[in-house]
Amino acid sequence: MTSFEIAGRALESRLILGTGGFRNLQVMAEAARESGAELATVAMRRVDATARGSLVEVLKEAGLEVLPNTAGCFTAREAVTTARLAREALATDWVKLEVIGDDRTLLPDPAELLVAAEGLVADGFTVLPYTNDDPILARRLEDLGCAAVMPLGSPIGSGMGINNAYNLRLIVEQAGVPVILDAGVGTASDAALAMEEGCDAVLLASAISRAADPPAMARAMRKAIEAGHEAREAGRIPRRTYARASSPEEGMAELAPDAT
Amino acid sequence: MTSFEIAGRALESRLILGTGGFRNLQVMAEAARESGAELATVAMRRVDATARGSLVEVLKEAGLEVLPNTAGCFTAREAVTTARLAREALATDWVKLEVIGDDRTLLPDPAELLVAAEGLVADGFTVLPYTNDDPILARRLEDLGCAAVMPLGSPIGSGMGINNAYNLRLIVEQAGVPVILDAGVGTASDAALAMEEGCDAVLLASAISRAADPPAMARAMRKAIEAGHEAREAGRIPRRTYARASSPEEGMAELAPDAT
Amino acid sequence: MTSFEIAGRALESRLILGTGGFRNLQVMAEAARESGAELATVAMRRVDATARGSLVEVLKEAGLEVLPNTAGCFTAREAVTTARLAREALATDWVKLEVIGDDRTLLPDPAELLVAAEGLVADGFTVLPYTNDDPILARRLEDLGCAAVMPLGSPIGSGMGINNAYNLRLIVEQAGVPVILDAGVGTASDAALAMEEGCDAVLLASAISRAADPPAMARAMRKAIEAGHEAREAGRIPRRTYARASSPEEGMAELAPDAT
Amino acid sequence: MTSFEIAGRALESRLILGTGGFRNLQVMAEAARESGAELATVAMRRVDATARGSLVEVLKEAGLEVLPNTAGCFTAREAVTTARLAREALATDWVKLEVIGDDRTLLPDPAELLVAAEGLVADGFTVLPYTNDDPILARRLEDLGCAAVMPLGSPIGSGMGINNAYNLRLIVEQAGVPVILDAGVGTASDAALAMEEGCDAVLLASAISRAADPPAMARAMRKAIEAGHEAREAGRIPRRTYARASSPEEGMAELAPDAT
Amino acid sequence: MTVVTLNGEPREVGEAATIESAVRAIGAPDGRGVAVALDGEVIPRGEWATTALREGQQVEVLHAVQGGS
Amino acid sequence: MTVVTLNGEPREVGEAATIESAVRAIGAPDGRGVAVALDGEVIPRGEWATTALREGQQVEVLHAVQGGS
Amino acid sequence: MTVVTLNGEPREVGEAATIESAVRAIGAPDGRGVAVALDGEVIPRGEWATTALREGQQVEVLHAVQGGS
Amino acid sequence: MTVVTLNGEPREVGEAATIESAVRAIGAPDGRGVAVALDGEVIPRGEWATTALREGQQVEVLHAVQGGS
Repeated sequence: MTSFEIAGRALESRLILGTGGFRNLQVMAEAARESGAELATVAMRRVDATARGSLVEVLKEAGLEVLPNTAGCFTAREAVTTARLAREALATDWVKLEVIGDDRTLLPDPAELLVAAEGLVADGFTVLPYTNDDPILARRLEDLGCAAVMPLGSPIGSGMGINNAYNLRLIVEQAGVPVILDAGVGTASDAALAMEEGCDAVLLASAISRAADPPAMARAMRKAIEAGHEAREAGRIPRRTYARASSPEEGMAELAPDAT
Repeated sequence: MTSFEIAGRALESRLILGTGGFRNLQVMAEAARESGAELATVAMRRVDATARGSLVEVLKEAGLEVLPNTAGCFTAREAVTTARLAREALATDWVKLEVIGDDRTLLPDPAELLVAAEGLVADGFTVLPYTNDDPILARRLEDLGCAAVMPLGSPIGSGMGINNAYNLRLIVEQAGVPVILDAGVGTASDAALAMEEGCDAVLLASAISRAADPPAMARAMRKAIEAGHEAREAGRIPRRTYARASSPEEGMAELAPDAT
Repeated sequence: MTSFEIAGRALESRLILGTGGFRNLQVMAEAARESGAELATVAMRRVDATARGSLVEVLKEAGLEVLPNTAGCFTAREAVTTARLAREALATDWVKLEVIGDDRTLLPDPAELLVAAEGLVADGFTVLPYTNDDPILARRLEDLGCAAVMPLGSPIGSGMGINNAYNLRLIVEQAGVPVILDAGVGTASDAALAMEEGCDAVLLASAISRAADPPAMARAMRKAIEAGHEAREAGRIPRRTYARASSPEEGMAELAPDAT
Repeated sequence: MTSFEIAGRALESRLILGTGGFRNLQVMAEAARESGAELATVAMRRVDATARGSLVEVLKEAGLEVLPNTAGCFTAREAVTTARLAREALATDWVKLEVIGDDRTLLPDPAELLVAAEGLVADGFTVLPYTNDDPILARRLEDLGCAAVMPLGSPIGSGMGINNAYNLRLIVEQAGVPVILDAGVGTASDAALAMEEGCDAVLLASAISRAADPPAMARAMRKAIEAGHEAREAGRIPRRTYARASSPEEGMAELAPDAT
Repeated sequence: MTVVTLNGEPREVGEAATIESAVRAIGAPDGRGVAVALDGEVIPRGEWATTALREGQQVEVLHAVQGGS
Repeated sequence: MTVVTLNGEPREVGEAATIESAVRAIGAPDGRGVAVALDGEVIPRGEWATTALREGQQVEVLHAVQGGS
Repeated sequence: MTVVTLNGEPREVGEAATIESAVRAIGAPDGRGVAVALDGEVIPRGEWATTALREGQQVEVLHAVQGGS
Repeated sequence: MTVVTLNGEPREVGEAATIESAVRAIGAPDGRGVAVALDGEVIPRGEWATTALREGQQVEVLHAVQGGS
């Protein structure tokens, strides 16, 4: 599958893996391998003496680089500080920016998101913002210098799929940076649809990590994303109101003579 | 991908190829190879001295067996005779049964379909009927001894996808024979969805043959069908009304001291 | 609202009431009045010495005529006999024909339905068949001489609304007799949509009788059916992919001079 | 129909009329009467010596009060100044706030909208903001002191209806002020659905003004809005996966003795 | 004595029993709004009085009830 | 001379014409992958040589083509 | 002479021109239902008569029209 | 003794305590993959050893964990 670029960096895989929700690191590693992902998002939390997590190493062994996120932040200030801490801890200036506005829906806060994005871009970060499906907000984020836009299909972990394909189409139409569907995917056809609508990639966390069999779902998602992308490239047939015969009308035999 | 059986015959590929609509035999052969299909449907028409078609040979070289259909038949009698001619000409007692009720929608005629199915089963055929998405009709066809049921997603060549996923689910729930989605698929996510809903296979003609790049679409469809089937096996996450955080709430840092 | 005709009989109300599911006859009568319906379907059951039902009288007082149905019949023979018994008992040769194929979905059995319709038409009945949403079956029923066709939106009592608006449109397009949506309506917008799609009337039972407040729901449904019908007559605006300003672009003031 | 309140003012009609798009003032007046609306939005534009518009008078005669909007404004500053001019010209401190972010979709600009809303509330206006369907933005607007929130169903004049009913439900669930669906309605069932989802009112411009017969569509919309509201109050039946018989199973006759 | 199945229940009726008497017996004296099937065949009201019941016959006496969509 | 309808076209065939000769005439010499219906009835290949054509009969000679879903 | 921009058009007005005269000039004699912005700032009606126009100023005279959703 | 808030818990540290000692104390000896915020400001690793902790300061020591979409 043809690669795409974020901030000048080529990526072969159009599946970005979220690490939340996996039973354990081993299942995560197995799913990561099956997914073919090159990037995996991680959250920043307090060091806990008891639990020594070798998360980053495990991902590295599986061939994935970490993409720190600001999950759990409700203000621009928290998000900016979290991004800076991640840069210190993980030696990367890429950040998946999340600024949440609501505990129950985990939907992004548009105003705080814009403030955080502006601050982080000014501070030299490569910013990938998690946004709602508002085409205007997506353009503002791009105008501020974000390296990609990551609209949701539906709330994080809801598995509802893409609630508003129309808005997603508008975002894709106008975007000058990669569009990565983030959040809401429940199953393979959701991911394929996102790619058919023109997304450059899909970020998947719960859909894989909380599936009954995460590695198997990772494999399915990888194929679905490739299928959706290749189907878009292959040029689908148009939707038609009526049928179109795929069998020749000429050469039809007359098999009921007396019936005529 | 695990195989499935029709009338005791194991099939590795869950994609069945329709041969209608391809520009030429070479493009068809290339798409057939990319699709991984083992079966390809063919229609029966008058021998035309001018055009010597090596269709069957081309399919054989590509590793596909022919599955004759009764495309173009509007009565049970025409369909039964066409099936018998196909048996003579192609030395197979398998038939994809089509009895059309309407020129514009090419929707099946339920009454004629039942008569034809009964007659062909009695005559020793392995009958795969193209049916609408009526769960009752599907069960009647199974009760008559059909080897599979092939409900439509939407009219042939319309590319509308699956218009009534609810009926498709009912058909799958109750079926004791394989369910093969037939007609209506427009793009990869449609095929993936059919498999996620529990279909055993998908038959694709126009969606591949009339795509801008048929071999590329065949590849995409193959992946989509595998993805949908594997996603069903992997156990998707449930749909939820609200969000479910995929990041730990404990261990969140306090990064705005003065703000507290 | 303009009236419509079934078998030469003019009806002012486009709402037909099903009597099943009401708590008691008084609530039914109140809902019947609010609905404005002129026809109410009734089922035929064994006389029960204990319960003397004045159902027909109650409906008469509320100004409704009875339309007997064949609810509960699974074969053409049962349905035909039930219709004849209803003709004897209620002195009407109109019948709402139901032949069910499945206990769980209560979906119609297409083959038995055709046999019963043919028999009843031959016997001089005015036949209104409850059918699935298959356009071919609907045409066959019309061809047999049925006075209307009554496609479902979704299974009886399911409240899912119209699962396949495309099929409903096809039925309306081709029909030479009134199309009455039967079964599946859950709320007012479902009924309005049915009329917008071109149905001549809607039959409502559970949606009203099992609502928390049946008379209030009857009033809502009456308005919804009128609204949908009138909206179709009034000529809706087309769907557009982009916005269309409803404010004049000329005459816009320049209110940020320095900003220019 | 029970009334509702905006900023302490009771309104009997749940239909608010937009005045854009009418062929002429007479058609507008007729539609206004049929709609039963009490409020009509108007735009502020340059006085044009040639065309002396008696718009306000015509609306007054039809019994409607004007609700000035800020249609056409792309910045908070333009919108605030326009609102102040409207207050001067029309002696009302109510304003329907629109700050557009895009010419093609006319979608609102969330950041400018928040700035404008804050300024106008501080300046003593009763602010009714046109917003996208983002629940977070809707809450922010309410937190700033807006008297209602007016989420879109789909872009202005597109007639696509409600693209994301899920978001609309979230907005209704959380709102402490009236929710008025604004923009996107194409036909009666769209308006009924908005009310069923819990909106307090619907604003309609193009759907009425650009219909083939605006007064007839106004009547239909009035009924649809009442129907949707009353249906919500009446308590609809739940959606069920399978059918629920509305006819008694006991008392069924045995009409095919020999068949047993 | 003659035993018939009346609305699904075995019932003893007199030697001279007719459909009319059966209908009376089931509690629909006037028979208004009622119809009868004898062994699956509809018997017009006009023939109730003259249609005798024979051993083992199935009599169904029906009327309209709330039900059906 | 005998005139039959061969794949929809009137065609003169010799007195001794059989299905086999008709199939040859239509351009399917070996007849591989071909089937024949005579007046709507399928004629097994084994009977082609011995099945004579009579005036006015309808002969359909079919084979597989691209088509159908 | 003073030149101002009146509703987007350059317009010569007298030395003593005020907003009031400008509003009159534009054809809204009584000024009912009209509002005025001078260089982007709203001028209350009470100040129209006493607000002189200076060279190059932008005067916007608005009223309500059909429009907007 | 000095009391600071270390990852949300009050903690007594020595007079000469620095961020480096705090990080050690929390169980991240080498400090690889770890970052520190002091009263909400990020402290680069290079300054850990030289940044003393004062009474009542808030020290947050973070690292990457599974989480987030």
